[in-house]
Amino acid sequence: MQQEVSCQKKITKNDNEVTIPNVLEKKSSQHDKFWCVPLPKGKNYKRFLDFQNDVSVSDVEIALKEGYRSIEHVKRYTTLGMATDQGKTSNLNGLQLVSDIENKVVPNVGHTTFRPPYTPVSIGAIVGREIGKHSKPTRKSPMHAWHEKNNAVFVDAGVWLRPRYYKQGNENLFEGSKREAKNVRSNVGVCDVTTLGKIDIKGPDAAELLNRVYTNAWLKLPVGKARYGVMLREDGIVMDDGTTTRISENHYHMTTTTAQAANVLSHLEYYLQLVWPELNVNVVSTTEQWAGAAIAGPKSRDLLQKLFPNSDVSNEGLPFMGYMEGDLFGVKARIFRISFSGELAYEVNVESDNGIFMWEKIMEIGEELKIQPYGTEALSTLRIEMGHVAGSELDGRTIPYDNALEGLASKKKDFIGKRSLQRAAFIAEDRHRLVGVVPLDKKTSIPEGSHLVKDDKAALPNPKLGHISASCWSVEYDNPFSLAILKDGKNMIGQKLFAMSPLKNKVIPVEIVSSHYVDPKGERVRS
Amino acid sequence: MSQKFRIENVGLINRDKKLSFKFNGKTYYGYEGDTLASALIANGVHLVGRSFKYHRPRGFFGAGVDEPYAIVQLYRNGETEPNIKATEQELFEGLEAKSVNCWPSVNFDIGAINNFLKIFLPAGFYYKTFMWPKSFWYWIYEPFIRKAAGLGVASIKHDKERYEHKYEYCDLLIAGSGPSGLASAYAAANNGAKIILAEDKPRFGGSLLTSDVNIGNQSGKDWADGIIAELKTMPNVVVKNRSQIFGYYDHNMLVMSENVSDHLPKTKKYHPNKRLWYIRAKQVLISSGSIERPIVFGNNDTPGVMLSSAAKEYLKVYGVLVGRNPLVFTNNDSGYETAIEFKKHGVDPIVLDSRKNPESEIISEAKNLGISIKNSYVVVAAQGYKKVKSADIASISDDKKQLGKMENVKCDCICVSGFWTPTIHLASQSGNKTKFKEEIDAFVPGQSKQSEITLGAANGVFSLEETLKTSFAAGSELSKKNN
Amino acid sequence: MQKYSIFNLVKNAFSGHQNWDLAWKDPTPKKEYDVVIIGGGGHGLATAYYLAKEHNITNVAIIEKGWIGGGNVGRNTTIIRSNYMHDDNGLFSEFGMDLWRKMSQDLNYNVMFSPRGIINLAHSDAQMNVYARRGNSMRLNGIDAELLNREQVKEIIPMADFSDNVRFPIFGGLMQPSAGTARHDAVAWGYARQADSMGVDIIQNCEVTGFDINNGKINGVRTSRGDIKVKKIGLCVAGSTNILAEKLNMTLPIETHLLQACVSEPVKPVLDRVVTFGAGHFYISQSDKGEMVMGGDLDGYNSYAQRGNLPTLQHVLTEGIAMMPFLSKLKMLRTWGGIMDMSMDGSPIIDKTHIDGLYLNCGWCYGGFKATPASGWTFAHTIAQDRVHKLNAGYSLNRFNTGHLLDEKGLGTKTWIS
Amino acid sequence: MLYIKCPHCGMRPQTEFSYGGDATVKRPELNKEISDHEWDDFVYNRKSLRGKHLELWQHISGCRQWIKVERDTATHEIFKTFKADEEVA
Repeated sequence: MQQEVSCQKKITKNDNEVTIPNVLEKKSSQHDKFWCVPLPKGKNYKRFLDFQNDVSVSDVEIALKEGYRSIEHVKRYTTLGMATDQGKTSNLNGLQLVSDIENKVVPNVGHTTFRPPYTPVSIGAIVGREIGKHSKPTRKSPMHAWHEKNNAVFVDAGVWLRPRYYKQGNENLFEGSKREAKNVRSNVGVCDVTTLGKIDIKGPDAAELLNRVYTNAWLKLPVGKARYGVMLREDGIVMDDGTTTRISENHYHMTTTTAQAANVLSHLEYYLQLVWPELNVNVVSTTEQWAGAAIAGPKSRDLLQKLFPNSDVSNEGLPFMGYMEGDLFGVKARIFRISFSGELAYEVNVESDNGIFMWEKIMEIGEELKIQPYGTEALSTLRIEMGHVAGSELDGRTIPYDNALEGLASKKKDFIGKRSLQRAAFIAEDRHRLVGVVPLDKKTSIPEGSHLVKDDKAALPNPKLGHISASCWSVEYDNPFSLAILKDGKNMIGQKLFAMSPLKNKVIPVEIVSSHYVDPKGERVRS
Repeated sequence: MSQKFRIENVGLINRDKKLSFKFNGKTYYGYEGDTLASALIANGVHLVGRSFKYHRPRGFFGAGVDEPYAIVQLYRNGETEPNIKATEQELFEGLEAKSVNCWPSVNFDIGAINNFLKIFLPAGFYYKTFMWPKSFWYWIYEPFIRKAAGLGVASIKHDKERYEHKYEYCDLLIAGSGPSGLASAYAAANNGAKIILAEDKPRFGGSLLTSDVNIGNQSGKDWADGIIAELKTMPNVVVKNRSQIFGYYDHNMLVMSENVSDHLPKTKKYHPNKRLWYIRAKQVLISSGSIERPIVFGNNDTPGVMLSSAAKEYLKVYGVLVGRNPLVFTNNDSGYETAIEFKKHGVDPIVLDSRKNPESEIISEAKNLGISIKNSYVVVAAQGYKKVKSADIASISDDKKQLGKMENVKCDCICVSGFWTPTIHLASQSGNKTKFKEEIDAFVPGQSKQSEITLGAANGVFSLEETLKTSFAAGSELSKKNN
Repeated sequence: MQKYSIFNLVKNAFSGHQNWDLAWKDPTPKKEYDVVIIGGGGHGLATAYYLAKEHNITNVAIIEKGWIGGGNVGRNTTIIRSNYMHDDNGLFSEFGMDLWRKMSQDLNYNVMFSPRGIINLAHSDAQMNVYARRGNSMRLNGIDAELLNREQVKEIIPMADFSDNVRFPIFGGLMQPSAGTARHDAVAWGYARQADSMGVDIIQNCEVTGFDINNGKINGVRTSRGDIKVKKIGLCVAGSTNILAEKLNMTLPIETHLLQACVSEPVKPVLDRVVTFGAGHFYISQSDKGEMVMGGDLDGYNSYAQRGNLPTLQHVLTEGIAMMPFLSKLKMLRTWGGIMDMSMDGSPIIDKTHIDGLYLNCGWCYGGFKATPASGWTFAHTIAQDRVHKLNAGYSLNRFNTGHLLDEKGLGTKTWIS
Repeated sequence: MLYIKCPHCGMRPQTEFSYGGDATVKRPELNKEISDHEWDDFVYNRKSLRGKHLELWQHISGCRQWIKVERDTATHEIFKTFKADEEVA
């Protein structure tokens, strides 16, 4: 290759001559261009070309007679040269035979391409050390050891391990997560949210960047405030969502979902370096630098006040979507009043080294408020019954409208992917949309991945109107509740349909309701 | 059990260290430095397997990586591994191996019935039949065919061995430690170039281990040993045996598989079984040599038919006779070299040469030794089922179309040489469009696509003198300052 | 045409197999055809066959630059399935499954269709839910699917990693029992042989050099073996679509990428299903010859090289061992690379174009082999009737403009991410 | 394995980079009225030709800079690499 380094042959500074020794060898005479002994009359010996695959001269003759004339056809039809020795002793004789019969010179017959490996190579050697538990990295939060000690049952979230629930006694997942979710709704809970992607955004044009990246408006976000945003790919599909906080004049703290953290960073870098180099902004990942704890529940403010006795965390001092810095017993902390659970909630970040200190303080001080840690399963329950979208709704196929986020898509300004939202299918009136689903009997849980149909007895293919994206047991109402993405969902509220899961032999009559099942006005987060 | 085909005082094996091993349940002995193949031949075992389709008996055809036949199931340290070439597997104490693709045994294999049905099983027969009734393909025919196919048995146990990767950069990567590899490495090393020299076999030297040549008043082997010993002392040189460069990828990235442990009864503590080297080389010298070609004749798959170079290697490297009554069938001088080695060790070969009246120093030497030579003669067919017992031979017309009267001669092996095929795989993998070289009836590398040069036999040059000259020159040219 | 059967095989055996007919002829191109199919791969050959069989159009030529079956039909991992979530993909593929089931008899050529079942492994409850969504969609579309739990998976493929030393434990899987594999070369040859017997000219070593277009209408095609007059041209050149599109001044929502696959040395039967890994991208089956056939990710950058690099294979095999640790002791025997049309939503295009008489069949990504019969059938219909069939209505070229995308994986336009 | 010269860091193996597609595609300016066709050309349509191809890579496990690479898609030969803001002649 003509690449600079590889054609640079200035290998050494030396120029030593080596004396070539005398050689005594016996000279050879010219070999005979002869490679195959003819068959004597009346004899029918098998004459083999490929010894392992038993390919003989007559096999190649048959292949050619039947019109398999390209050397590749011959090889594939007869399996010549395809054994474990890859034809090291047979290829050339095979070519000679084809060239003889076809009356072509060997180079015109051509040989099949040589590809690595020259000789079979152990798959174990190719793979090396990345096996078993090490086949992919495992990422753990700074509080991991605490979770382990406290009977956390872990779940893989990408390469992260997250507590799914903290098992008490003989609890199963359903019982444990219900207990944890209930405790958030009635007291206070704490959840390790370290895995969320975090990106530090700095520079005079940071607001402008956010304004272009997110679908909603960002130019007027005051310092000390956070805002929820949705970002699209250029094809109009939702890429990610999260909150971003204005830490100071030219400094923002962006959060992404755990799964999309790396992609969002590259996405921002792409636009900053290639598309809008005129924007004076720097971005850097800070995911590993901050340990995060979400504190949620009606008693979360009481807890926060105890954690930060010197800060004013009242509803006025730290309103919904507010941000402040605090002193957690000598440790600098960032406090965000944001909520994924739909409850009054806060997120506290400290530098990773202090994560375990923060966590233990929260547990210690929260004890009198009946704090319990909660895992991803309870977190799911809380977000589902509030109608907050997550990965199972933002599945790479939906646009803001589908997820009931159209209010976030600014009509006034341009943003990444906006032009795509004009496509015919994207503005169709009966476009799929996020709705809530409740079983008519208020008892039967609807399996995730079920589909909604009008007629459960229709002939196949039975037209599907939508699918169940997420299900939970509503701790608020003590009955099953699901989210679905449903065709013409806007006009389907109140309709009765069937949720079908043929894989599980389930047909469940359901009613379509609003996706905001609990606290539809969002009063709790602002209380 | 005695190693009745082992001859005294010949070869590079360590006769002080006797090793016991088992093949198909029977215990045999060999020496340190043997391959499984050489040890079996020393014990007179030639039937090692059955072929894929017709289950015909299979013996040894080569002595190395080109081996198509001698595939065995290996048992080592409580684990088993399928599809091991007996010609590559070094012997260790307690080695166990079994024949594959035969039932109930390699001696009596039920599958061999296919050999009698072979007229019904021509190329592509399966495309033409097994279609009725419709559901029978999946339920009846295919399971039967699947069972019959495959070679060894894969254990579904988790592999306990450990494998490592290593990343290296070098000025010159040299593939093969034959004369061209050694000469170019030596010349370049003297200029201080950073060199990796890789040899897939346990011993360095390539063809010098078996050829009867003299370099700088030493035997070829002694010269090779001297060069290797000197290279090993140089800080800028890495020499690796048991290391196969198997892939030439983009931008001069080559990958080498180093066998660290397979030649030992068990992998040493903290050692890997194999080590994969990713090597980014500024320049690659391909000195991978050549592989002898067979000549095609009737029943040329019978155990006992093998490459003449393999027979020579078994004799000179392992001190093993592949037969006591050899027939050498050749179309070039290489067959004579094998015949001469036989003769020197007290065995009387017959040489059949397809050529009418070839003349050369080698042929003269053979004649002087009193070797019986038949010109314009060919082997028409091997006779014998599990081992060559005799050969049908005949004279052949000058146009190679007409055979003379058939005669039967007794022999216990047929050593074949149909000239040499350069090993051009690495060059071809690098993107090199190969060209056909009429004089040698084979493809050689053409225009280099990456920073690679092919030298010696791999480039179709079979004269040692020329090989050394160009290789020394290439080594110093590529490593000196004004390039 | 000679019928292939056991009787004929025996009969021919006694005459030393000297009397077999040519599987296909080697004609010189005529001056004019009703339809020219460009590309002698699986899809092109199947299209010609169904043009003749279903629409009685036999004045047809297949033009192939190299040798027939030399593209992706000759270099794939032979998996056949219809386990799709989107209706357009599912119904199209299931129609194809029916054609596969009767293909050997239909073509009188044993293509060794082997419905051994495919299992997609799941490694989390979330993934089980994603599979449930897909499996339920399949069932409601009349396609067989079963959701397996961990124990059921273990029963079927005990060699998968059920140990404690595993990074992503197996939670279960989605199985399509009727999915399977076939002998890829035989598919190309079987279609070629039948198409030839019905009068289609199979013209190999013939390269398209240009098109003759007049007033937005196809008039003919220029080739290295002369100009051919023709009113309808079907383009079936996966991997080279962009090269021909350039000659037509078209820019398509397709990038050309390289996918590698490899086989191990043959071993006795150990794995009788097709299995895919859920915590990455790896798939495996064991061929009738005993080789483990394995594949996974694209090399990840535009390429026409048909030669890949080792890091991708290393990555793919790493996932292989993560799924089935026993693979470690096997040896990689052969690797190869195929170039493919990666469309911008991962689904194909079978449609008319803005040029009258020019029909497009492209964008198959890694899924081309299994689609061979259905693609040929619907493309033949589209060409013959000059309108799309309802089975390929979703595979329109303008769906990228209208937003009716068919993105099974939800990955969007970054085609190199697989 | 490709060997890519990062204009900021020097020669680095391909495994340190991630691919970013055709570098000749220009994003339409914000707030500009453009036709569907122009937008489709930006989002979906690619020439993807055989031969010289100017493409984007990001040195993701290095300096994280996006760079432009001129590479042959048939041979994988790399002719030249450019910084993100460098004009390509």
